[in-house]
Amino acid sequence: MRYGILLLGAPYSNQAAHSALRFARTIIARGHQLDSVFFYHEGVHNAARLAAPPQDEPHLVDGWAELQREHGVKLDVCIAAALRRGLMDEEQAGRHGKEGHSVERPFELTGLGQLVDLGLRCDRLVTFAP
Amino acid sequence: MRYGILLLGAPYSNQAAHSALRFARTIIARGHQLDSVFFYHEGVHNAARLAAPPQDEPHLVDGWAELQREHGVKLDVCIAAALRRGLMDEEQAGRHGKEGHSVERPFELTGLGQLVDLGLRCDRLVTFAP
Amino acid sequence: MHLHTLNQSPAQSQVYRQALAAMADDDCLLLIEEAVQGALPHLIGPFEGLAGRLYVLEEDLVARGLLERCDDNARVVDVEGFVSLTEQADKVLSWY
Amino acid sequence: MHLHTLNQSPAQSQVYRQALAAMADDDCLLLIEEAVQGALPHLIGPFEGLAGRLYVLEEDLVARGLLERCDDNARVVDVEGFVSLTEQADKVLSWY
Amino acid sequence: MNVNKANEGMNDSNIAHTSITPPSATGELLVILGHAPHGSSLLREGLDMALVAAAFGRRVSLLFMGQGCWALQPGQGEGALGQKGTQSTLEMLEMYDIDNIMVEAESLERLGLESSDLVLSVSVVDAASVQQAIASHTLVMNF
Amino acid sequence: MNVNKANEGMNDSNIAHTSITPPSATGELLVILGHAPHGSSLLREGLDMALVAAAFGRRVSLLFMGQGCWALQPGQGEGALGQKGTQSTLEMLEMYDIDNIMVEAESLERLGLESSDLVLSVSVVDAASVQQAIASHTLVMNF
Repeated sequence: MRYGILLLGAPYSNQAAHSALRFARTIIARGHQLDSVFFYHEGVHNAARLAAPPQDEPHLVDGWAELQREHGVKLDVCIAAALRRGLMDEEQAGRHGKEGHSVERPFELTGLGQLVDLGLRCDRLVTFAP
Repeated sequence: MRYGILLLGAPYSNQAAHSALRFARTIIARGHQLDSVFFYHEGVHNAARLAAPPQDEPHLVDGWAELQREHGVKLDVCIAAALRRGLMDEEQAGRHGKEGHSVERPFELTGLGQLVDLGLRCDRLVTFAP
Repeated sequence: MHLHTLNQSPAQSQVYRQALAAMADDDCLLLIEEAVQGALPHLIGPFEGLAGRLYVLEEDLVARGLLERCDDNARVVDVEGFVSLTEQADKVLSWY
Repeated sequence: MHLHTLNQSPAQSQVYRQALAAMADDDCLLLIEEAVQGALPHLIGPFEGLAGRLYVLEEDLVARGLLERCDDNARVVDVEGFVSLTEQADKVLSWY
Repeated sequence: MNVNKANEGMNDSNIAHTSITPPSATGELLVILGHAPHGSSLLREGLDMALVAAAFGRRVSLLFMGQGCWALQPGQGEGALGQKGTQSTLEMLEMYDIDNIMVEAESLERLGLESSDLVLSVSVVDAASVQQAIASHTLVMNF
Repeated sequence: MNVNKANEGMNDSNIAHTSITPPSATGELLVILGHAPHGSSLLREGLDMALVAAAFGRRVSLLFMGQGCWALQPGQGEGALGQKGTQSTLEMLEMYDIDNIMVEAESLERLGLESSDLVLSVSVVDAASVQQAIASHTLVMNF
């Protein structure tokens, strides 16, 4: 089956991101395809490239990136939700006249249309929230 | 009177940051001294220097910076809570071997001891939470 | 006197129970954010014992279109009144 | 069959009411995160009508030290079982 | 909410994909709004999602439940410091042809809201109708 | 939690300040823990705060209420993906001389927890004692 995940919770503040990553890995382990994880609402904080959790805690940002690298899972971040929360890539930083960036590949800033598309294209869309 | 504010809520996800900034401005307008705002838990996201909310919405990060500039309010961010959530200044980025930074002055990364100190030093400590 | 703030609706969250348990006889409760719902006649039930010590934040009522619907037993204060309450209170506790 | 997940404790949040209202007669409810509290004998009340359709996530029970205290009427599934439930369900709704 | 802004990052392949898929006659997407406006941004972000889906030609229905019902209270304004409310977004629903708008009866009653005094023209529905609505839409999303 | 890590950013002036202030005989800081472990990080961050205060020589008391009582349930482990729980932090309380630990009786009862079956040696207190504890501490913080 084709799955999509919608993540609305920020990492390290509540369990949503942990639950979602655990679920994502299990989907794949059972032979399903995970097309994309869409990060929306507080979930955009999962794309923070400068996250540096203590070494004895799960590194969620790296966990998502690994899903992309090893299983081709797309990591789509809602651009409107991200910008207001301080998450932007180099292109957006340029547009907004800011130096530096807080989001980088494999996370991609994109529009909500991608979420609509994901939900309707996949067999199952599962939401994890705060 | 001397006030301190503890902010535990992330901007744009819930009302806590809006309530806290409104309260902060009112304290000062009434002639009190606001020593410091301490950002902890999700509240550390208020220090995201790349925040770019739409122009018709309040810019909370700038709002905090203005308090510092105009009234000398210290903006202290819990370093442990910040690092795991992707918020670090240049010094921490250097230590963690990362390029770029997501927090800059007037926000300062500091330890929880500052919060203890703030709470005991001030006449009133008021918490705003998600 | 201690001031207790509550920011969750009593129709949604049970955290108001903690606030009530922690309130001494002369403590005040200020409803802010979603908790302003607790000042409506339909939802004021849990706070009925607080006559004269129940406050509700005007700006948060106004934003939600609820100012006119407020129960007479809740005292409406604006954010200046909120600060004034914190001046009078020895401590401020936040329930959320 | 639709699968409904709930992640808030029924001792704290009223959101379970929405989940129950939205559940058709053959729908299933899976308790995850703080909602696993709802599988304890003391707190299972709201879910008593769901015999055979009430599931609870084992890993979240174990993390909280609650696996042994689970009510017999809640069916314990691990995260593989969670995925399996989503395979069987036409849709997955998340209440939070 | 500004649909254009929300779509800034949309790539061309996605626009092409949605434009070749004809909207189905009955609801494709049901957005359930269960959180209060002002207190969190979930409701607004759920509405944004609904508007974007409608802008892409999807047939969208809305269902207000629980705390989400407060979005229908008349006379709302901006929040603290001018924090945007949801009223302006609700006014855009008609323009986007979102006209299947439901609110659950028991939620209204628990909150003390009168169905005759809501900002939108909505269908007050019982739990059975909620279940039917869920069954009759391709995709259901909770906000 | 690692106190050293939490204090990384502490500057010298602050350390000097706390070292010249003698700890008072009775409680200076009351930390109220009202959120469940695992589901959110509030409880853990509240405990971190308490440990840091104790490390700086402050006299700290803890009060578990509402969902916070679940921190006292025996047999807890790590969360999803090895997410850290609070048990290891609780075990450090004694080392930091935090020995005034209270739990509210009605909360325990509502959740079905037995006071005889908790991980820490705690005083089960009624609402009046909660109010006294609040009155008798210089600073009260809710987590």
